[in-house]
Amino acid sequence: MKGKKLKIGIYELTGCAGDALMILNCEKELPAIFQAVDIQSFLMAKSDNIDDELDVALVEGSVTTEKEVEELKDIRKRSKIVVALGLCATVGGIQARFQDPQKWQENFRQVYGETKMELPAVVSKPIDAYIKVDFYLPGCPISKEQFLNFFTRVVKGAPPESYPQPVCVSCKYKENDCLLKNGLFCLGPLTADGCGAVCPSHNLPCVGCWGPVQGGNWTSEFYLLQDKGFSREFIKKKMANFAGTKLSEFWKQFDRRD
Amino acid sequence: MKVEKKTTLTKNPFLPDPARIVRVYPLTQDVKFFQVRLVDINKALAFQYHPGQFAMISILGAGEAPFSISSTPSRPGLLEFCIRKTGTITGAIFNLKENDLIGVRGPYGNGFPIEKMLGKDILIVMGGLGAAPLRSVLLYCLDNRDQFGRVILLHGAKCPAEMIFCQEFQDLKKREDLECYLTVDTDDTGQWEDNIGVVTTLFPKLKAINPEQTVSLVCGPPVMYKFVIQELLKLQIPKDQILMTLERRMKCGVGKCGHCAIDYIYTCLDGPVFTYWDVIHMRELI
Amino acid sequence: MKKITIDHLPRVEGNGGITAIIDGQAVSEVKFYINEGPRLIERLVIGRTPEEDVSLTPRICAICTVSHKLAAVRAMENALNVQVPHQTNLLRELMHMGEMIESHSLHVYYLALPDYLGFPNAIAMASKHEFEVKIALEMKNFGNHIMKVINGRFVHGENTVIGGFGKWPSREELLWIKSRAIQFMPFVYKTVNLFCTLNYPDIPEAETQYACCLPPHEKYGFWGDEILVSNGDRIFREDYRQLTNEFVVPHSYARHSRYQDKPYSVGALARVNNLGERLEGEAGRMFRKYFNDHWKKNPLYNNAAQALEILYCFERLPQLVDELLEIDNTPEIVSYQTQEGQGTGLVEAPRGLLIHHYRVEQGLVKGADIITPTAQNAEDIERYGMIAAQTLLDRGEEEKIRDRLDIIVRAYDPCISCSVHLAEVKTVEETAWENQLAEIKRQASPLFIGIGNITQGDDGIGPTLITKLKELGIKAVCSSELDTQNIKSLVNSDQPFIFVDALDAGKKPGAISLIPLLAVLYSSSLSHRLAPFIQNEFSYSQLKKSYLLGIQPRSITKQQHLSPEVSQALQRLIDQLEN
Amino acid sequence: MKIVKLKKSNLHPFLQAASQDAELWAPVRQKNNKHSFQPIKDFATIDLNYTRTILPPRKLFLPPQFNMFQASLQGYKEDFSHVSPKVIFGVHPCDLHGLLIFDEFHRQNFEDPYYLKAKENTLIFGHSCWPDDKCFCQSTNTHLVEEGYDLFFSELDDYYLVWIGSSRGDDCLRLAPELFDESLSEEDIKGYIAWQEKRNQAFKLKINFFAMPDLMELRYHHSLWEKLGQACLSCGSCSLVCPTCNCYNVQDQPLLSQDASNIQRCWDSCMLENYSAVAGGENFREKRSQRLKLWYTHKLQAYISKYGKPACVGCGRCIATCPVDINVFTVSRALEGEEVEAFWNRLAKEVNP
Repeated sequence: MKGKKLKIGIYELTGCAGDALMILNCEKELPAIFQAVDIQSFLMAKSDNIDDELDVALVEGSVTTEKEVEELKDIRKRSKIVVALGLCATVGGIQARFQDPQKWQENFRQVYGETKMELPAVVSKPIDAYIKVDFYLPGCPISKEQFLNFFTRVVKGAPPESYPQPVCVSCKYKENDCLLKNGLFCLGPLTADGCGAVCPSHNLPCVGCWGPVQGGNWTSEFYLLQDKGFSREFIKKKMANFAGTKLSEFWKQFDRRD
Repeated sequence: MKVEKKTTLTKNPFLPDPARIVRVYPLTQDVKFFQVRLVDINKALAFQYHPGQFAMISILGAGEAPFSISSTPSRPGLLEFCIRKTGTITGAIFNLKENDLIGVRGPYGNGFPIEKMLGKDILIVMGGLGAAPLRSVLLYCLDNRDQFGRVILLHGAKCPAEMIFCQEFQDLKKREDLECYLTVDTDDTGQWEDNIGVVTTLFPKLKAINPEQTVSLVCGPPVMYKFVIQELLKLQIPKDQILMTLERRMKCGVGKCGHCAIDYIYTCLDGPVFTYWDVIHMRELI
Repeated sequence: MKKITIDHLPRVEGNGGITAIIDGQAVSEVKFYINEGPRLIERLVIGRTPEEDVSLTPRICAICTVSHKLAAVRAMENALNVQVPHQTNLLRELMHMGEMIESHSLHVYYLALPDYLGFPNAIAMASKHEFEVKIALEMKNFGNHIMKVINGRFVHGENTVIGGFGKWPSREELLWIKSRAIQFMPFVYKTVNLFCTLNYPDIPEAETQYACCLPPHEKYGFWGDEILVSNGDRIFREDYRQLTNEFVVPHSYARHSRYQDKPYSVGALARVNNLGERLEGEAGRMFRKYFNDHWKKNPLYNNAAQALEILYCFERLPQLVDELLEIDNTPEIVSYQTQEGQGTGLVEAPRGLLIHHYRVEQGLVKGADIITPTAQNAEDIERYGMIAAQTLLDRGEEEKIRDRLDIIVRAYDPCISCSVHLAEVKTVEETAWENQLAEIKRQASPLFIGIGNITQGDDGIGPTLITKLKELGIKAVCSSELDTQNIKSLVNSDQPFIFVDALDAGKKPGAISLIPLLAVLYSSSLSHRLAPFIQNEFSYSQLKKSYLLGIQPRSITKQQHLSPEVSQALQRLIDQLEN
Repeated sequence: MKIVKLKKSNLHPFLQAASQDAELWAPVRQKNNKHSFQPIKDFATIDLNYTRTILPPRKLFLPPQFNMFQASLQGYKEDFSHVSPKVIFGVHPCDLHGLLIFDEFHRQNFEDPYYLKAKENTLIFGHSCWPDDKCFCQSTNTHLVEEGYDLFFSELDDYYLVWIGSSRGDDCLRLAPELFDESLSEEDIKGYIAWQEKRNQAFKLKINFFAMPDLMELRYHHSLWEKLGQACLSCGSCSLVCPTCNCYNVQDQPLLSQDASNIQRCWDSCMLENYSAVAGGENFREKRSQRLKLWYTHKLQAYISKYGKPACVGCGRCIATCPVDINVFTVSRALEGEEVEAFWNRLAKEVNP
């Protein structure tokens, strides 16, 4: 669309910075990105950052300190559209494993002992635990193609509607043999597509790093893996690795039925 | 060896034709009226369609979706659409202004069986955005008034502000050759002079119907069908004379993408107009 | 008190900041902190399988993901006694080069160079240096490409597994890497010349210790089974804790480390300083051409070292591809049956020594210890930051401190998100000396050491106070600049020391200030002749917890009595200490 | 029809001649002894000892993802970059039948130029096969082919009997006539008949397809569908590997620095949750059981009712692919009222005992 350039901010909460890095990894497109929009804030790329009203805020990382909660709320207030960028922002990331506050405390002590930390920490959560999120772009980290397509659509004023599909779809596009069928612990059917089935294309089962796909059949795959000889504990742990907070409802129901 | 072979194909059915928005104005808060003309004047005049057919509209950068044609083929040259803002594509259409370009291809689908309707009484029941496809057939009947028997229009909306073509239909009420009944579920204005209640509350107001002689056309939100059809069946209108037009996801409009499949038919080729008999016969229709 | 805070250091990979507190003429504190919360990665891998571990831990950091992957895989292979074939190691090395090229070129051209040329960012820099910016982007892209081909994707690839690779790259893909590497050579030379001859901003110089992996076979390289420290010490991988000795600091979720109680530095500069003599070919020639004494004292030369390493990688790439292509078969993943064991993996991440250590029991991870380069550098960044800030302050260039600290921290190439245990620091409230003193006393009873000469007017404040304190039964000793015997025996005490002395901080006569001893040591104007002794004999931790109680003198002339203002100050001190 | 003989040792020279100006595609062995049609650079990599490829050959004509055209305010630019001269060698009868169904589908109503152009630019060389425990093409009557190929190679001992199926196929032979033997001996014919007999006996799976339309109708509300829906992973694999599935999605992918978009077409699957969702949120097939029913209506009922033959060619790919054993075989047996040994059945017992 013609007219004024969109004002964009890219923010990093707690995570590996991989999503911001993936934006920098769009080497060929980077000049066009900077030309197409007015990047107000992008700590990894520039010094002269302004925290003002924004059209779109891209937020990566999970919320792990009280200060980040405040920062995030401030970003929401300043932005018309907020996009959760990457697995940490969408589901809380791998660090969202300890949701039980007591367990979290216990593990926290294991690492930091009794030292009173100056910056109070909170249990790791995705950003939608605190603010309304308009779009989700999962991935650990996001993929370049997925980001560029999304970003371009946003710039042109028509963010794409989500059409959720599991990794299996891309996996078949790549003509891989089904690893699950071969008895491997593959999370492809439960994981949102976007990576292009990288792991199965390297003969490795999907670890689930795009987070849960909408409409995934967790119950069936759970029993299927059990049917293949994996232990219940093992399945539960492996399913939890990249699912963040998004499976809590499923486990509640699942455990109740058990 | 030389494998390459000269292709025999001439027309790519997936390529739209550029069209210019001639007029655009809001019908309700979330529905806008678009009048467009194909840029190529010859194509514009050659664009022949039946009431009830649809076209694929594409917006650069947003995508393509099917929309019923609301204008009547009896007034050629311009195409009209009523579009409700529900998603990305319609959102992008909403941002367009007069003189902007869109892509149009079509017409697609079966449309209403006008030949079978000739000489018959036409009972049109519409609710909400159901007015979009049925306005086409209504205007067609009115433009060819002598070819049809009675023409009856029942139109319902949630409230006066949400009635699509409210003014147009109010004006039509003055016509003596049209039995026009309007209703709103609730009147939040205090100014509404017509009926208040759901669309089925209009049925008792109808003058006696000759069921064998009547073709009924229905379109509206999914919840409306059940109740309206009950009324029509009560009037003893034969099941294959109750026509309805349906909405499905479509990516091609030409029977290839598969999204609109129901049993073994494609809504885009065999529909979107179906009879109530089809509906009973093919369980997935509504 | 004045505080210079650079919150959100821009253009470091992740969010971090550095705070310097300036109190009169002294920099009282420098804190390097990380604006991220704790991720507890070492805890969340507990109970996971080794395979899950090597998939999860690289998520610690996006830019060092390959190094983390390699460190984790090497640690697990050591723990589980898995021997991979030579060819697998060659391919791993090739992949590692990809990360070095990607990270170094991003760092030198995009994060550091704009500083030196005075641009807010690389895009702005592109207007004047379009060619460099474009080719550097392509070089970074090439590094990414190598990682993608071998590890499956740019960031967090999964193709590297315990025992080998899920899929081996094709001959064509390897040959492409080789030919592309050769094409880049002219630009690589340009890069080395640019960064080795760059007019770096003038910053104070100070020596430190450097640590890195010791590669085998007298070669330069990025992994090994021993750590080499610049003092010549060699530490076997399983004894890595001799080097790291991590401890928690309240201002950061990244634990800090010191070797033999002294901060140390890791990274490209550490490698080049410790191993530069081993560089061969063009990289060796360039090393001999450009290396000089400044490299050992000035962290900004890290950029030069990175440029040298880019050259090293580009020279090594074609050799690696040739070696890989000599071997025909592609090895299968080495399987293992071992269920128990522990082991350590040492790898050089682009920004320095990275250590993963695991204990595996019954096929599951029971213990994990991950020490990242930035966490190891944190102490040295704070130490050096203090030296630099104090020196600039002494030179009357206070306005430069902010900018210089920014550049210095960036030169250390911190990958902040890679600190496994992470966070940011709440800025310290300004505290009055009375409260500060009370706080020190609350934690441990300090030993007061008076310095001064009672025949020199207000310079007698030190000895005078000590005499009074002794009368009150408070532990205190006297010392003079030249007589260090009194305190030599105290050097290894656990107590915090508080030196009492007249201190010209440009304040009103009689003003009292309590300043960390470190600030005084690095300050030229405040330096006592005692300073070299303290610096040499005291441990870093003792220095860190010691203070100077300074009283602003009115005049230091040959006279036996204190001025009235200083006498009043003396009384205030005694009142305070009596409580 | 003309039939000639080709010594096996002459195969590679013939393929060399036939693919002079085209890209040769043939089955290549992948991990786990699975096969895939791949472009061939080295004839040694061709592996004809295969039963089924993971994806059917339709991927050559309509690739999983390709651009249909570029749209801009200036107009539309067709993109046929997926079309190039190809020779595909080693296609089994079931897949040839799959392509025949595809031909018909893409010709009827509106012609699909993206398929037809690619098809017209490809020479198809079929190849005989031997059934495994998942093949049931005999039941779909697709184990033999009469059309849909340019040449068809029947493998016998050390030679092939080559059926010439088109004028272009005939032209091919003329490129290297010295490689072929035009006269067949009595032994050759007897050898072929014996092979054919033996192959007919080799089929293990049988499905009564012509009972299916009725059974689908009769069991429309059967609890079977709920059981299947409970187990289905909605991964889409069954439809993506099916030689007769054609569904696709279209995406508008705008270019960042121009006012233009690539209109991309990619394979879709009716097993995906949003497949039948319309803008505004209405989803006509929210439940997995509804989506499965649509697929099986297409495979087992609709096509047979309409064309007298099933839209299934018996290739066994759904059997080889579905991780939870929902496939044409288990579903048809279950429709017949049999208790089948399948994960979905075990799950049903576990979850609702």
